[in-house]
Amino acid sequence: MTGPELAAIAPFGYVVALAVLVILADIARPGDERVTIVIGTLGTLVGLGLVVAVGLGGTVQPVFGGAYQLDPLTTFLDMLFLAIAFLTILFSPDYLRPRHYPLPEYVATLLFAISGAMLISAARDLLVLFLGLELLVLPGYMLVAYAKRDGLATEGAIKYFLLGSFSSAIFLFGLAFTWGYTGTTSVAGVASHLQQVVTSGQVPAAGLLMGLALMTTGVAFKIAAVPFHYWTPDAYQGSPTPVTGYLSVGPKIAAFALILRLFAEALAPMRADWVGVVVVLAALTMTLGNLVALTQDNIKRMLAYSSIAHTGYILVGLAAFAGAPAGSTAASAGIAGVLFYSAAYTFMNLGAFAVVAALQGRPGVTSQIATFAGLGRRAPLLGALMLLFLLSLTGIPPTAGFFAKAYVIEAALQSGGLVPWLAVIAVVNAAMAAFYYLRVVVVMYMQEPAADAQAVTDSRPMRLGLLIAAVATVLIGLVPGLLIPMAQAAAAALQ
Amino acid sequence: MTQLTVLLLLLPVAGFAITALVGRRLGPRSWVPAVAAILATWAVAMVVVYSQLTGGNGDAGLQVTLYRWIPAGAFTIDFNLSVDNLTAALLIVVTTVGMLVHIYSIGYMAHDPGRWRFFAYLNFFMFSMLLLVLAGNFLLLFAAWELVGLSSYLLIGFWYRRRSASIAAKKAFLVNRVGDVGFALGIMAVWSTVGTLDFTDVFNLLPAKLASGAIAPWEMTGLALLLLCGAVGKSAQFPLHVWLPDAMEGPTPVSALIHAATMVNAGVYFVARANPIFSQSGSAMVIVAAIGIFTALLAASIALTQTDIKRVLAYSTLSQLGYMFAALGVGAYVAAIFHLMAHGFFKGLLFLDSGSVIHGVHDEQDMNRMGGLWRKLPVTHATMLVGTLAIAGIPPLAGFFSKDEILGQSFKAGFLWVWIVGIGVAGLTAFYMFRLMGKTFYGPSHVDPAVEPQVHESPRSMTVPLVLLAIPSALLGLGLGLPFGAGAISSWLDPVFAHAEQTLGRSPETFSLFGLDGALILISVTVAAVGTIAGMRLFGFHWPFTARETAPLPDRVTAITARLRPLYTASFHKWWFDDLNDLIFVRFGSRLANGAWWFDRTVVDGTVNGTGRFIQRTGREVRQIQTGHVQNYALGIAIGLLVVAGGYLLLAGR
Amino acid sequence: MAGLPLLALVVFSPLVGALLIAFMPRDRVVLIRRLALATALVSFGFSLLLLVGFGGAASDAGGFRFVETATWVPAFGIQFKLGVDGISLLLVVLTTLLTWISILASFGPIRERVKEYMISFLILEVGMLGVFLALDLFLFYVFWEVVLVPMYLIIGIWGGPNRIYATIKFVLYTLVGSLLMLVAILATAFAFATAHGGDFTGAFDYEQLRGFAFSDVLQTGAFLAFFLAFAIKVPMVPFHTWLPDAHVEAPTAGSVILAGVLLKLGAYGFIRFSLPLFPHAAQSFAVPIVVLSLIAIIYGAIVALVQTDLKKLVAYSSVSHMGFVTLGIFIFQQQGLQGAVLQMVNHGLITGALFLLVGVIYERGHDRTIARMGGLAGATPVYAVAFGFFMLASIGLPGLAGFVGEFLVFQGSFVAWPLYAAIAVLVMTLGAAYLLWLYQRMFTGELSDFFRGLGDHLTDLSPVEVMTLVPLGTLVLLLGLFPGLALGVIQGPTDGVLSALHGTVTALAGTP
Amino acid sequence: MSHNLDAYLVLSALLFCIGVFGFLARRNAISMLMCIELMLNAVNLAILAFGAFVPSLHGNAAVIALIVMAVAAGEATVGLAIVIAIYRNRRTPLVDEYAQMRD
Amino acid sequence: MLTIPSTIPLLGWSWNDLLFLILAGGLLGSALMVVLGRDIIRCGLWMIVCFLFLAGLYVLVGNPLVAGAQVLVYIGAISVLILFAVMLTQSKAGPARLVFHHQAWAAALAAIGLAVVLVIVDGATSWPLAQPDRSATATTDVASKLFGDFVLPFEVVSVLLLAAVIGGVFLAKKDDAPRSDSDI
Repeated sequence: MTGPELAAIAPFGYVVALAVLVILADIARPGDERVTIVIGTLGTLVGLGLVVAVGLGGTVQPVFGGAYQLDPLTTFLDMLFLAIAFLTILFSPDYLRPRHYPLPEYVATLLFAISGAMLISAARDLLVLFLGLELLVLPGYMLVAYAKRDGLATEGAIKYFLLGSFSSAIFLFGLAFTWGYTGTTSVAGVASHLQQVVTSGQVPAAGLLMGLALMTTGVAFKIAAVPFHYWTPDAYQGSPTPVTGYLSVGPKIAAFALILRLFAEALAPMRADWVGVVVVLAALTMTLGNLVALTQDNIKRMLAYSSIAHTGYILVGLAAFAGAPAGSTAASAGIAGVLFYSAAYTFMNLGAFAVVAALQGRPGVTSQIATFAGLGRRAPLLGALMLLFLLSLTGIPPTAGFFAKAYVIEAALQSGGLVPWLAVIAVVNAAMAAFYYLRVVVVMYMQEPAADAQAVTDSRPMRLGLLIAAVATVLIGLVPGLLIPMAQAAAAALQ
Repeated sequence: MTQLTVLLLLLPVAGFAITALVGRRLGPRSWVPAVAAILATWAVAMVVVYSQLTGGNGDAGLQVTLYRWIPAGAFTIDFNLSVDNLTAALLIVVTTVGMLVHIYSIGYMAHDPGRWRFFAYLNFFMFSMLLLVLAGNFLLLFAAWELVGLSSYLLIGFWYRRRSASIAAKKAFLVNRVGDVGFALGIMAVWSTVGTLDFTDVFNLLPAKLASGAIAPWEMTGLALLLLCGAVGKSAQFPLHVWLPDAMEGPTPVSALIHAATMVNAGVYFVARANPIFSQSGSAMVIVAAIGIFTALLAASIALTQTDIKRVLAYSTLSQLGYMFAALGVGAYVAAIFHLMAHGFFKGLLFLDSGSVIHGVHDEQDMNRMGGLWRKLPVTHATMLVGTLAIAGIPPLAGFFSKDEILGQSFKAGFLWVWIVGIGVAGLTAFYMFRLMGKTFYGPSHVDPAVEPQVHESPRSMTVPLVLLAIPSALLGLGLGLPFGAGAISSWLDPVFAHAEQTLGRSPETFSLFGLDGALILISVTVAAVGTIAGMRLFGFHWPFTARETAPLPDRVTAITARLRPLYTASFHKWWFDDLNDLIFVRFGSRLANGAWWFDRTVVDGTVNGTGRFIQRTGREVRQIQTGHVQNYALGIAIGLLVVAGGYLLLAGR
Repeated sequence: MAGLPLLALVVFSPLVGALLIAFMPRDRVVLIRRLALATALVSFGFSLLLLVGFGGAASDAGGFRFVETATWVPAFGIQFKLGVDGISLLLVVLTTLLTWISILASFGPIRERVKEYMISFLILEVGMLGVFLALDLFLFYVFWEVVLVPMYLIIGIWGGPNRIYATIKFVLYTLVGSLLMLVAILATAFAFATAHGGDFTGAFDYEQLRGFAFSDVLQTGAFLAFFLAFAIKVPMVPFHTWLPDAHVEAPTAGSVILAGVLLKLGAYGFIRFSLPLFPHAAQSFAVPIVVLSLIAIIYGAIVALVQTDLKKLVAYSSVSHMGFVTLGIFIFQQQGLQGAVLQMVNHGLITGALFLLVGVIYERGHDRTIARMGGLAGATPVYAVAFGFFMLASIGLPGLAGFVGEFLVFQGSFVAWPLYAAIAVLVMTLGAAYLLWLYQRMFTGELSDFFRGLGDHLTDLSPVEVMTLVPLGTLVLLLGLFPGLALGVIQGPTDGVLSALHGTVTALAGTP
Repeated sequence: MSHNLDAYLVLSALLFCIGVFGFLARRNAISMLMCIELMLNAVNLAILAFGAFVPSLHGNAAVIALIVMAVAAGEATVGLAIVIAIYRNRRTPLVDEYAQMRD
Repeated sequence: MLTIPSTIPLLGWSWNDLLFLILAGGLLGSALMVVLGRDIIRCGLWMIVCFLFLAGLYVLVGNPLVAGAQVLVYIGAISVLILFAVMLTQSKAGPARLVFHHQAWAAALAAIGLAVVLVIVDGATSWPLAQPDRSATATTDVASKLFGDFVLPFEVVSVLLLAAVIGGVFLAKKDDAPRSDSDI
């Protein structure tokens, strides 16, 4: 392997090593969770630096015969994944410690999952994609079950696991069809083969379409698109709150990374075939997610449905890509929209869950929305942060969530076919969503705290994490120009 | 002279401002700034009038532009004043009566704790009224129009603790506004047609437009009728007459000044002012005449049976205003203005007299609880008799000249029906006025025995204005109306109306005292005399300077009333106009408004809330698919897979 | 003053104040109040500087002054671009004025969570000023939405008993409209970019878009989306039902701002964006909108007649009065448009003052039921005079501000079609009816039992309350006597709007 | 038949669907896990069949199949661990009785 | 030497075809037993049988190496694991008599539907790159691929298994930490 190749693979290897290091450190100094936190946070920060260092200047470096490729898309997503890891590690101790769950295995498992996500972002081979996906989700199941003495957590975990495995099998079946049809596992190979088919004007063979259907189902499940979303509310609600936060962004964005590599790259020549399905999925996902979120009383469950809705918004970007001619600015805007939205969503949603976790700092505090009663008075800063995150989720300027929505909508408007209508559906949904987000604000600011309201935790890591999430949420909204060129470069890498 | 004209407005405003700001602290002397301001105003007005009537301001009169009020693109309205002879005539009445009423009020309001407010309002009214007569364009006139309405509102509702007063005030304002709706539309129509609202320009351009065919005759008529709406409201003509009798809830000086002598004349003034417009439309003229003479008859018929002294006078005012409108309608502009002036003086006098009476009998207004007061209120009685004779049209008092000219000109202009009704109303007028006199001053006293000993003549500040007003009431006709058809009033006003009269084809005829005109005078005087005598006979009379007294005949009155029961009832209930209004506006209106409110809540807002509820309910139903059973979820995924596969496979052919 | 980013100072000075307050200890209530007031006054001062520096009547149609430009999101050509013309100048001054008055008026009533309140209020001001000054559509939208949140909190936290229902209704309703507007803004930008070879430079720049001819389909869609957003904000019938609820529940200062400025945002949007950007669509939808405006005028007045809650009555009167504004705008006529702008300013001053006055009596008795009132003229004469003054202004008494704007709208609609004017002018009677009836019930007669029961609490206006009302009263009188002060600066911009619609102004000036 | 790709694919499809049926119909978590294994094996059969008939996949298919097996093993490990954990909490392996979270 | 006819007498099938049919029938039959069986332990045993048939098919399709791995991994490891888990989770209180969810009929419909679609699709597709006949895969070929082109997946699988083991051990480990009420 050459030096540049090693460098390209370095971030992935680094994160795996970091996970192992966490375990080793625990073996060396059992019970010292500070070590875990320090290694986890500093380690992810160093990893972030590594990603930036190797990806700087838009390097494109294939490794392993092109099965793995470092490009701006990889860099963009890896930064995001490491940020997710970093924040999740910051948010977790306050929740896990009082409940007596050990931190080292948790952090290691999380880092394994992140390594899977990073593998997806770089994979240009379908088998590697599948492996990355498995490496992402298997630790994910375990994170959900991490509160193993908790009935709900394990219930959520087994539902997540069973359905996840089911969908993985379906997805793999679809991959098998694709391999059989194209005779290759490489993304580029599949794409060029399909391009020939499309160029030759043949009707795609039934086997290929069936494979497409199976793969669509598989990835739709992973991103929790309606009607493949059923696992989401239960798994989200059951998970330990910091894990819920992670689940809502990590696996989702990784699954979108998978979609970008698989659908927007390998299957891109067939986009005319799958754009319709994406449009329908997007519309259904936004609408159902928001509709049901309206009626929830548990904030985690509510945010679970809300995350389904946000999947729909991100899908609008994908639809914009698929509906536009190849290589057009609209297509690239769609991809950039997906990426931008993912980034914005990461910070605001993680932030929101972090506030929930902070509220649940003591065992026994539930995540019912009523728990938030009077938060604006009990903990003004925390309340204000939650307000910020909720506004961003609603899409009120000048927050990240607003600009993200504007981005995908703009992309959708540029696209063809039915896609522009998604813009209208999206904004109608956004208005509907405002109701339940603002309901939390109502509880926080317009109701009095319960008499037995518990104090909220604010450890230093939690505070730091919240600060970072908040600053990012505001900054992305105020100066989106910081992020847009990166997203555009990443999108360009796909073309 | 320009500065003096501006001073006419500034002085009352200053009086108003000073009184409003510091009046309260002046206590019993709160009248000083107000009265001083009005005295000064009067003096200035007289100078202006003199200068104008003697031709000191040239043919075009005085034009003063203060500043550009509304510069809205093509719509530019100046704050400009103009003085011509018509204005001058009005100035005389307004400032004179105004000044006297101010003086009178010093005494009349002496015991009211809110008198500073009263004088402030009066000053404000004077300002508004002067602005009204001085305004040089339609919009400014409209503004003043509204301001006098406001003053009237404030003064009617002066005793705000009295529910009836505040209701009457509101009614006056609203009924006026109804008329103003049309007025405003008329002004808009004028601007839309000629692009300016300046009187001079409009009166030149509009007839030219009609002549050139740029606007159709019906449009001219419509325009005139819209403008007429405002005049009808302000001058309380049928069907907007209902507010004036109720306006008597205000203090009596207010009734005298605003609701008899000045503000209610604004409609007449305006139609006269707009004569170049009205004279272009024969049908509009007929409508004006019809409204006027009908109002005259209607009001007179009601006045016959009312027992509240001020209400009788109010209906009489309506009736006299009707005469003026009739005069305007038949094209007798000069006569209309003449009557306006005369009426201003004698009706102001009558109201002040009634105030003096009311004051004397301790705020009693019901004539059935008066009687025999002539002895105790000698000055009041004497001056009121002058006023009564004047209004009854007994020569040589003012009313005779002006009313006679109206009737004569209607006859000669071919409006026979106006003349016939007018003559009848003249008789009724004389009758009900002497009924009033009789019930108040003559016959046995029906005053509350508790009050009887304390009945007293009013203080000097009140009686002096009475006397001062009695003089013009008696002599104005002689001064301005002689010789018949060519008196001073004619020479003043002919230049203003010459053009209109020419349009109408009225060539100045010679007056033949021993011909047609003489005959007409004879008829009307006879009718007036009959009314007078009937009144005297039935309700009693005391011949001045003698001991001769005619006793009232209550039995005869009762008998006559019984015979004319239906008419009596109708008259007594004011032809049920108030009830009709109540039905239409209060009952029906409130039902409409409540209906709209119901619609707003259930339909409009119901749709909004219903949408929200519908979405929530849908959400609650949709969430049921989340059963908690993994197998159900998996089945959902499998079905989803089948659907997606079906979609791909079936749509692949495309 | 050249080189000073005056507009940015006006817009962001309240934000600076809000940040300062954010770092204050929450128990230093007095200090927070004073700081908030000072901030608002500083902003007001800057806006006065703007007024002075604006330099009289603008003859150049639609020209913007003090334009400040900075790139914001270069990838989409989004700029931070502010500029002022006569229309926005007036509204900016109105906003800064009403804000400090509202803050001053909140000193007494708001005793809880003062810190949050003042921060909300100042951020609200930022949003409102931004809307009036933004010359970039995206920036405009951002400010538009920024307005929403603080108002939501102000009603929701410091409002009346049913505040949550009202505030959520307010936000959702407004959001539904504005989000579609966002789609329209993005669509127009895209259309612009497409026409310029996919280059987004200037695609959100108002001044560039104004000169761009959008396709009729896009015009129709975008116009309708903008219309919904603005119509809800104005609010036009039938999108008005959030307004009475919001007003009833809002604290006094919230109502003042709501009626005084927020409603103007919609009307301003019509003038600034709907007409110049989508002239064809505007023309094809003008008649229905005019009809809706007429309905609003009459319907609002009729419904106001039977209101039992003082605030609701004033709220419905707002619906009626804002009907004039939309009527004036959509008759596409010089007098109408100028009248509409003037009416916006007037309504802001007058209704703002009326809400302050409602707040005064609510502070005393904590009840707004009209039926329980009566006889205040004797007990609180100064209050009665003040109320009467603004009531008369609201009725449209000549000499006070309301009249000129109203009459210009009447005149304009008469030129457009006399029947429009004939219907609209009915409100002269209806408007007088509900207000005079209100006045009669509140102020005349004997003092009601309810007020009698208040005893010493029923005091006349306090000096602070007088201080809040005097500037408004002065302006109402000033603008009534010298409307030219305002009309002068809006002549140019309004003609600009009309010429965009018609090609030439003179064709419709109304002069024969 | 044994030299016909379609035969293997049909067999794979049938095995897959049997697995799907079992997954949808069984109540026991471990039964469901077994069904997933059936499905994964069906996929492996398909992959190997393709490997046998598509020259460019010749060696690759076997490798892929091996890797899939390893993944299946990992999945089974995790799944069984979760099953054991929830069994400790709930004392039943029947998945449809884990329905505390719903709606 | 006893020579076996190259085709089956009477039927004219190749021996491989017969073998295929036997293996296929056994595979599907045992798979059905796994799915339909009432006793979960027997189901587990049937699964082993099923995997054996599958290994046979792998040989038939020319991949003895994978067949060997199948026996080792699935039968040797996964099935045993599953059987252990079955034993661990059988409680006396709840004899799992009702093994089927009440939506079994719908499941059957869905599965049959899916099968129909898949079979039709298989039949309708002519796989563009496929040869008419199969060819066997050499073991060395697999080895070189595994450590050549596929070294990344190979390494990733090891990471994956490591992660699974770490997590699995934690989850399955019984600990004595205090049990709290669910506060999710």
